[in-house]
Amino acid sequence: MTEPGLYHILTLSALLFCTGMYGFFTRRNLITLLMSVELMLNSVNLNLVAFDRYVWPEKTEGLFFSLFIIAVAAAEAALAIAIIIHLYRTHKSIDVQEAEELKY
Amino acid sequence: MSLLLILIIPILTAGAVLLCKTDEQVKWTALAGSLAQLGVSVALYFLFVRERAITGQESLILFEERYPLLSDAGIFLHVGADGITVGMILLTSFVLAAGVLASWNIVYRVKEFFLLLLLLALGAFGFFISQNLFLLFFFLELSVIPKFLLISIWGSGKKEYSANKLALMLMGGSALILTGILLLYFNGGRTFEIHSLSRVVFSDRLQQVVFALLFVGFGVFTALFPFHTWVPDGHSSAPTAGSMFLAGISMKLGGFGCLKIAMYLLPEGALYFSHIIIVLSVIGILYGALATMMQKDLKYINAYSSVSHVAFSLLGMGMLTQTAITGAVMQMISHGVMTALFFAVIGMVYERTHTRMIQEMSGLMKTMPFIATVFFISGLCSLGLPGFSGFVSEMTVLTGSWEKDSVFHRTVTIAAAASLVVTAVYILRATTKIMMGPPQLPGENAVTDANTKERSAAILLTAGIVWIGLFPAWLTALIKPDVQQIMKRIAGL
Amino acid sequence: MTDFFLLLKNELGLCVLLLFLLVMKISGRDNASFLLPAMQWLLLFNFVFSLLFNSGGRLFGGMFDTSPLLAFQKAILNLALYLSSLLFESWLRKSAHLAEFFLLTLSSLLGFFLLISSAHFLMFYLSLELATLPVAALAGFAPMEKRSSEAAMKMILSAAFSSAVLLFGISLIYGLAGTLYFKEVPAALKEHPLTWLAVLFLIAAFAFKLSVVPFHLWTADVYEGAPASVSSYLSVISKGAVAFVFVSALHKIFVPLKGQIQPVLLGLTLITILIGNLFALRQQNIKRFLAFSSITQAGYILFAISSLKAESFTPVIYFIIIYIFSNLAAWSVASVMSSSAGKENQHDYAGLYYRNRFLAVALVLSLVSLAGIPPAAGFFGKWFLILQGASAAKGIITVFVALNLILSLYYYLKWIWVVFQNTNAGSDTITPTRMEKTGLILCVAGILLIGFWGDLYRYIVELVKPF
Amino acid sequence: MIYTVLVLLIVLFPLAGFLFPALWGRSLFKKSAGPLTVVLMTFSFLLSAYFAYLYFFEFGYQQGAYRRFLFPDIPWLEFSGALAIRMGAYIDAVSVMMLLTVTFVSLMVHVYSLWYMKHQERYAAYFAYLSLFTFSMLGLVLSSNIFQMYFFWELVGVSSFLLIGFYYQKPAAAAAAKKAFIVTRFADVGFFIGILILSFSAGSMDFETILHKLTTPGSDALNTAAAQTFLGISALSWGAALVFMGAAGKSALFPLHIWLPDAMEGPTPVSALIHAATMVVAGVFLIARLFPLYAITVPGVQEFIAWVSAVTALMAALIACVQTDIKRILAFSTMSQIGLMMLSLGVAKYEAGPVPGYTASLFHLFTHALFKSLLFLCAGIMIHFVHNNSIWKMGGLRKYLPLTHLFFLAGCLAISGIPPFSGFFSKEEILLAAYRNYFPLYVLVLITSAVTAFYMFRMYFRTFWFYNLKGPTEKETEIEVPALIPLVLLAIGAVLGGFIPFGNFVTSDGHRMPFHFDVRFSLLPVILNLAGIFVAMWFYKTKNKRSDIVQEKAWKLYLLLSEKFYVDHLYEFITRKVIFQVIGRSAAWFDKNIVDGMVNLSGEATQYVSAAFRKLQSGKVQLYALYFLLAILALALITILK
Repeated sequence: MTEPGLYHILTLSALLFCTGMYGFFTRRNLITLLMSVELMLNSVNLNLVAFDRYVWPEKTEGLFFSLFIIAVAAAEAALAIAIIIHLYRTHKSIDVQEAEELKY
Repeated sequence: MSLLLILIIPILTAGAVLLCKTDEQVKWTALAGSLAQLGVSVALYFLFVRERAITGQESLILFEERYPLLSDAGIFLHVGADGITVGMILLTSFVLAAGVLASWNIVYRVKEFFLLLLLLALGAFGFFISQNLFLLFFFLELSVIPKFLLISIWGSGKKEYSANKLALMLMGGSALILTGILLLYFNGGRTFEIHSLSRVVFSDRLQQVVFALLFVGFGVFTALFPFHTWVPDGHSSAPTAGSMFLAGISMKLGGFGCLKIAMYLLPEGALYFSHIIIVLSVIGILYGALATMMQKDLKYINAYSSVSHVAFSLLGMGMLTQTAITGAVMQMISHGVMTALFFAVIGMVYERTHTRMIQEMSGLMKTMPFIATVFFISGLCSLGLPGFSGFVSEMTVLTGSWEKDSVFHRTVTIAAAASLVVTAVYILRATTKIMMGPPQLPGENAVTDANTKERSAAILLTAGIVWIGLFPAWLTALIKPDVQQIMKRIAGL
Repeated sequence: MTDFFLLLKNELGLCVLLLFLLVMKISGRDNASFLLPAMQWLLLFNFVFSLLFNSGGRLFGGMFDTSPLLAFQKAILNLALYLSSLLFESWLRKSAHLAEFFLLTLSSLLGFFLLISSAHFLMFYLSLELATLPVAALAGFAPMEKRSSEAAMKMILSAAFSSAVLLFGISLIYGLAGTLYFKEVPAALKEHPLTWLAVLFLIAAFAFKLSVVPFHLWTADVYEGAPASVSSYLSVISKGAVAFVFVSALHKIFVPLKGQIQPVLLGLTLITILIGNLFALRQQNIKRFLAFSSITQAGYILFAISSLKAESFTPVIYFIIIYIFSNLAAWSVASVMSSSAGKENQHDYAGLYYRNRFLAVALVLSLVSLAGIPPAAGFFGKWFLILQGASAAKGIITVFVALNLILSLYYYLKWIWVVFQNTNAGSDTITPTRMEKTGLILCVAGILLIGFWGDLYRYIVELVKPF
Repeated sequence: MIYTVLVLLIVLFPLAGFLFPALWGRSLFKKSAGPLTVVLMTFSFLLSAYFAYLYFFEFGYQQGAYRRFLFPDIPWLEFSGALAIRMGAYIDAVSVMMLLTVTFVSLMVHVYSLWYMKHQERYAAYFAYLSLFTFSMLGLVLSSNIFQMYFFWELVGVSSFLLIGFYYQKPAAAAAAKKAFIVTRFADVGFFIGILILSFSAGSMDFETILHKLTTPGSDALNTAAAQTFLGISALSWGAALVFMGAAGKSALFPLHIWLPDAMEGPTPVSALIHAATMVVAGVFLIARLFPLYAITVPGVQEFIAWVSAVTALMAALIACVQTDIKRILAFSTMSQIGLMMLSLGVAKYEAGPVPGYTASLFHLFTHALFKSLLFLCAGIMIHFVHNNSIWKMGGLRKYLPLTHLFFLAGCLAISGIPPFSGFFSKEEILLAAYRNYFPLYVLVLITSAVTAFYMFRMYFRTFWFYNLKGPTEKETEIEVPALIPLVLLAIGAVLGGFIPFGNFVTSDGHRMPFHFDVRFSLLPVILNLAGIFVAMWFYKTKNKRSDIVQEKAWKLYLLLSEKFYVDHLYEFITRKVIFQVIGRSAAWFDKNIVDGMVNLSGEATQYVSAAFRKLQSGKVQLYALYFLLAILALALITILK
């Protein structure tokens, strides 16, 4: 077993990203959807950090970028949860399929 | 005289109409404006002839004025007039004045009606005097909404359908024109000026493509077969003045564009497609005439007959001979006046009988002799009786077509001439049916003959067709140098 | 230091406004009768101010980049916001959270300003989020309104998804180029399969914001559910800003890939215009209709952008200015109609002309302008877009784009026809407020006059030249 | 100069006679339109008489021949190059003779109409139309340019239309007017194309040039034109044949004759003027104008003309034998007589010096104008008296209408070719021309002539003798004095017109032609004609059933004749069934369903596609994200695959 290299990590992050997407496409609970998005964002973080470490060791932009992503993701989650709560008030449910009134 | 006056008068009139308080004021304002326009147009004719005599160079565009509008994008307020333009302006002013008079009995939303009518006229005037393709396209499109609203608000029958069909089909034509203009722009040194574009030598391939785009695009406006189906529905649903304008002017925009833009700028394209144009227009002539025979509604009769008549001018253009093209222009002008008169009379009849079906009318000669006479006159003009403009122009087209000495050209000329019989059949069928026979007094309506306004409208237009019909020389002299120039470009290939 | 203030003056102006709002909120003076006129005046000042003292330069270690052109773009957005504050007055007046509305809008606008000026992907991402998130909150602004909360949910989820995709693309670019500065990226981009994927991810994110088919699906739902003022913000300011950014991003970042990007953009253009038209055709709800109409407009903007030339800025900016007037007027009428009696359907507009001539004329003119029919300015705007697009596209594509004008004319005419339809659909009076009237008059004047205002176009051309 | 003014005045007086009543017929000239136009026509007639005098005796005869003059010659519409329509007056013996004939008959009819149309509704309009017709006819005969002739050709057509349809409330009149116009219009299209062929071959539209260029053997124009063929026939022959088609339409030659009998729905004086004396002979005039062309360049076409005319002459004469409507009998007789005139032109061989056939034709045209209008005017009186057109409703009229009886008899004798009445002389010359050049046609003419005598006297005896009409209860005056004048004058013409030395004035080349008279040659036709008269007398002089018996015996023949050889039915079939039902209907169907259908279809297809795509906007936010992803993948795939 060799030490994990860039491609391992990239593969992992890609898998993570796909998992997130899969969750986003299939889950019905809004909170879970949000969590799936977080997974996707985390895969991006992983990417950035890995690139920093393996490809551009002399730079730190990726690192900082991932920090900002985490912060913004938190804000986003907060807002999303607020909206979901609002949705719960109006729909009495946080099932995404309950909110399909707007279409066509 | 500034040519911009031609644009300013309708705009000012529209503004004045907007400020009017009562319907009566609106009508008089519109009438005054349109008469002023008529006066200016007639003055323009005389000034033009004088100017041309002074300058000596016959094919010059006179009264040119050029102001930057969006000059960075090649857009100039560039106007100018040549002989054909002057003829078209005269035609438009005649129809406008007559249209205002013929609309005197409008009671519903008078102000809006006249506003839209003036806007429609503005579009036509602007189109004819534009020397910049952008400006030309601007004015061409300007009339979309007025046309649509005139039909959909004041129209009759299946007006929504007709208005939509008309607007959309014309938009289709505009789309093709737009593309053609853009192609010219990019390949012609980034300019919209007709004058500059006329000096560019375009490649044959490009000429063919752009010519097809422009000719079909303008062809939709002028009811080129098979793009004519907006005509019957559109004309029949429109209110009287609307039909007068649609058939009298709007269709001519297309013909003018075909000639002065497509053929003038792209002579090689014209040569290349000449046969196709001829075939399509002959089909249009015969087929329009045959389809007219089966119509029962007066407006449909005139609409289909317009398809047939306007195809004559396309035929003349396709023939590419001096005489034929001269005839084509004359036919445009002649048909414009004639069909406006026809629609005006149909409107008068409809107002009195409340029907346009020929089988429901009879013996109108007895009950409304003036209207019947005018109806008959316009019918005679339509079937090409000497003394009226239709004869002169159609004969010129046919004579010009005969100049082409090949079996194909001769055959189509004979076919086109054969339509004169069909025209006679449907015109006389309609005329004898509704004018002659025992008078059928429509029930409770006290039928009156035309009133003064209607009479004036009819007399104005009748004077036009008789004037051209009896003294065509002034018109040919007016347009001859410009046609010669087009011919020179075609022959120069 | 003066540079700092001068270069950041638009952003700082917004910050001042935000501070003002906060103070007012805290001090409890957030009642509509005071705050609304105050905000209207302040936004007007802000707009006028944004027109003055514009210069170019860089800040924050090159992450922030501004120029007179970019400043002008911001001024346009300022104008749009000012007009919105007039045009949606009656809705704003009714709203219980006026201060919050402005707080959120202004923050979002601040985000867009920074987005326009961003020269670094981090800046880009942050400002994009700053621009997007408040709007999601705004979408759910209607209290206890089912459709509104659904819209907000759809907005935030879609936005989060798209920003995840965008970030993934950015991370790939970082991995490939080793830099996140826009101006350094092109040189460092290597021929690599992942490059193209990264670029596609980025384009997709732009397309999402610009509502380009097939990334547009959220648009109609959100526009319909959200209050008209928010939808109009999305459709005018958001779209305009993203279009500006897209043009400069394409010009700055993706230069080496022009050859590959152009067919993609052209393909997206065609499908956007077509699908937008096809959907707009059948809409009965005015907000949904305007949503699809705005998708089609986005298609035309994309057509101009697809020429991938710096000059494409000119028609885009010019069009956006016109689009602001036309579209805001339409949205405003929709808002007045909606807030007076919750009327959003086509048949509610039947005979509007005979009930409120002013509103009807404004609506018709704006629709005419959107359809691109003269004498409305939309004709000029669309003309330049198509002209720009045609400069690079094949003739056949231009024909297709032009022929789509037929389809769009059809549905605009349908609405116009409805407005003039003579039915006695309703006798209730619909009265816009004075400010709304003022705003509509401004819009109508803009629609009628901008096309003939050659200096404006020349000014834009001059601005774009050094770019 | 003075001649120009004279010619112009001759033409302009009738024009004024049209314009004044047409414009102010309801107000100013409501009552006075008749007298006004009569005065104007009198001026016109007097001037043309004076002009004819000047031409024949003062300035026209120079160096041993009548010369041609072009009086005013104004360019009206220029096509390209030398092709132009010029409006001018082509003065030669023929046109001067026509001028005189037209103005004279027109004046007579005007005067007669003062009485006949009194108390009619649209009194002013009637006179306006009459004057319009006269104006157009004068323009036609004076034409110097073939296109100018076409111009006026159409104008006489429309005046004819107006006058046939004068009683517009009668559906039959409306239909007849329509029919007349359309049939002649059809022929005119042929005429028009013929004009194009001829004038393009000659490079000009002026008669002078056309005749010069196309009849000079070996000229360039002739050679080039002869080289062009279509269906194996030279272009010039086509052109000449098509011009003849126009002439045939106007002159009601078979098979374009069907409109003339129906045209009798118009007022009787109109029939006298237009459908007997002047307009219908325009075809003859046209062919006479172009006579050298036919005789020299295209003799084949000339022969064709001869046969067509012969068929028409005989056929019309036969049909006339079974007709019952007095005006229709006269109409068929007109057809027959025009056939004879045309035949005379058809058989005339070109020779150096005056061509006798040519002169014969125009002589017959002249005499026919006089006696046929006389007959029509008499018929008008009879119809006016009986209030019916049918000869079965008449009988024994000689007691009530003694003057008319006299005039009518004179007319009948003239048309039957009994010496010394005018018809005898002119017909004699036609017979002579046919005899010399084309014997089979001579036989046909003889038969026609005899049949003519029979049916004319059938009509005469049936109406004035046969049995005594039950006298009208109230005493009606036969005719008023003013209306008598034209009858007297025309009768004088009909009786004595033959003694005019016509060959001294009107010949094919302007040279005078001595008049021949050979009793031996005249004997046979006169005997045959007299035989015809006696047969008619035997049948119809007294009340008897002889004719009925013959009718029953030969009912098939009778049916064939009374149905006019079924030509009308054939036309009816072609127009109604073929053109209207098949072609017209399918064109309309095609337009409504195919062309329009395509437009509607594209609209519906758009709607359909739009509806089909509806599912895309499912409202499910997850699907939106999925499409988002799929779109990226699709774009990536497409670009990679490319």
